[in-house]
Amino acid sequence: MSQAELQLIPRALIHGEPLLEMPSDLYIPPDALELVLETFQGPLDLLLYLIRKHNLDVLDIPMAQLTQQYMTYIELMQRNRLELAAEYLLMAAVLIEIKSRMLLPRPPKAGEEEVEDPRAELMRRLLEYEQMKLAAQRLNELPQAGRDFELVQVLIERTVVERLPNVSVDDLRVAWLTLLTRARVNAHHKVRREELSVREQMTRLLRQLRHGEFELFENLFDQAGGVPQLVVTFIAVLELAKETLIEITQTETLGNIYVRTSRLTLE
Amino acid sequence: MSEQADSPLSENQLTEVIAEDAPVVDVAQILKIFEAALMTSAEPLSFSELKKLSDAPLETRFVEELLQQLADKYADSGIELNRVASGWRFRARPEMQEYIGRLDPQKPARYSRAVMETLAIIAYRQPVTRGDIEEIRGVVVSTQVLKTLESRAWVESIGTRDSPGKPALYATTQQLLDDLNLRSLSELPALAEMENLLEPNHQETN
Amino acid sequence: MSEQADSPLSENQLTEVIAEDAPVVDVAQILKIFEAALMTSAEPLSFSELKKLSDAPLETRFVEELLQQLADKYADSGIELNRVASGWRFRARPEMQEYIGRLDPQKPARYSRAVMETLAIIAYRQPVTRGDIEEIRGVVVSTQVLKTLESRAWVESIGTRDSPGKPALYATTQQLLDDLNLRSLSELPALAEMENLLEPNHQETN
Repeated sequence: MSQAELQLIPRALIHGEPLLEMPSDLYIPPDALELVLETFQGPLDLLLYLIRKHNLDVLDIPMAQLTQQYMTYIELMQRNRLELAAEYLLMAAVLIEIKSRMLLPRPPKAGEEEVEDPRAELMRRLLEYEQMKLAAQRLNELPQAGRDFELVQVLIERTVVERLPNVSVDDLRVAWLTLLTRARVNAHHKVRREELSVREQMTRLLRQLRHGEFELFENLFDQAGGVPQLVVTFIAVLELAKETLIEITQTETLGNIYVRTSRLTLE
Repeated sequence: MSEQADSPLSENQLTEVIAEDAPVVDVAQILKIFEAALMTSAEPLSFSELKKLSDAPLETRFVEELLQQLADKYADSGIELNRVASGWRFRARPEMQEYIGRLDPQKPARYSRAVMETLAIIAYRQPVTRGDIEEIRGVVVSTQVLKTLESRAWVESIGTRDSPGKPALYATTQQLLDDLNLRSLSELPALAEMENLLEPNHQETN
Repeated sequence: MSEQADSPLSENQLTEVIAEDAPVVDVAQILKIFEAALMTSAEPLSFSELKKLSDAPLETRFVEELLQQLADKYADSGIELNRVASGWRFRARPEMQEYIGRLDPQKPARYSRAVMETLAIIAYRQPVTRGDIEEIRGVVVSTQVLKTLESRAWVESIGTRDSPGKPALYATTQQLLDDLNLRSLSELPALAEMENLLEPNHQETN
């Protein structure tokens, strides 16, 4: 038995017997047949097996013999109700077609025209497949990382610093300018000029009122900030009231004014 | 670096350590095996694991001597053999970190335009809801964008607006000012000035 | 093992290679850095990555000399320095596998013939479509087979063929070459000559 043939044959135990070779009478126990079907990679693989096993010449395949052997397998598999891939049946049709074409009398040679051997395409495919099959075997024999050798991987302790993007004031400026540009294009987005410190105060006030309780109006103001600061804070309070973010209440005339966030859901 | 050439324990010295009837240990070979195993293992190797690497039984004392020899071999190299709680392992010497760190493919990270624009809107228009941001940007603001800014502690929700759905109100934090090296929001570029930076649409920017 | 102690290129010899006005390279130090970097890196390191490890600019020829010196240092150890498709890396010598394997009794997967034949066709006939592979193998190629190869990062889709259905074109990756310890596709085993395949088994090899 040739080396190539050995590799084709499943290394399996059937009823305790190693299945090394197809029995010549082609009797195969049904469960072995299933294994055989799994072992062959398809009709080309099965055909190659038959050709190599019976020392047939790939270049001059005796079609009758090969077709008959192939059909025996197919019938066996079908009789055992093994699910046969469509490719196997298609190949059977191809073989029978080639065989019948070879039986037909060849038309008399018209001039120099050569009549192509009906087997040529099959031969080409068988050889191409066999070439790749052998290549796959050799590829699999190459030492593989993780299977046949290990890669060196020495520990390195890194002080893990998650690199967060740096943002500069300029980045903010650019972002805002982009927004402005777009706002001009889409005229309905009004981007108003606004004194930023009012916004800052609004945020500060909301934070201060976060607890949800009433706060004395006067307490919202930072006296030390000077008059401009007081004005800005006052505008911020009005702005918050306008946006209904705060409630301002006074129970009696000239009484204390209280401010709280308007039914703010606190987190 | 010359120790391993000049002063390994001789085979005689070492083989004495093991039981007399045990197979003779090929010290050079077992050192190579230890070296390869320690270099490729993801975890430190314990004495019992190291012993499995030898066909002949090894005593712990002998394994320890072999490891010491291996450690000496690497005394003057970029890596070192350490004993840790669960066994022995190689690691890069800490002073190598500085150089090896350069290989990190990490590029200076950048935030997406969506993140930067959202941050700008929150900074200049705070307190704002997601709806406000979406109105200004003209597109939906993804949760991811806000999460990015919140996880950086640059913005936070400071309450909710009393309108349907109780949308959260976002504002910037002290952290943002610190990171931008500003004392107050008023030090941000003034919007009015910025508008002047923009050429009116119809004008040519020669 | 004594080469590195006795016959390294002297520093003078080596520094000659680099530009005259460049900072003087501390050869012993750079060797340690290369060693640590190559041993800790999960991927092979390219020349350009290795150059980044040095403060002084290094010429490729010089880097190559340093790597040769490093390879020599490990000539008689359990590991070896290899050049593969994507750069340089250390691996345990294959003959160590027998021992190292004892530490992890889980045997790595061997791929089925379907997987290996598909890989061979992609490797030797690339770029190929799934249809091309099916044509050669004579059977349908399951998605699972291609997924297996793709998840191992051995093959990847590199585009589509401009034919009906725009089928994906598959090719092998550098990772495959690295994993097989090869530098280029040309180092793959040569294909069996078709003529040899043609020879019928007339001569019996009893």
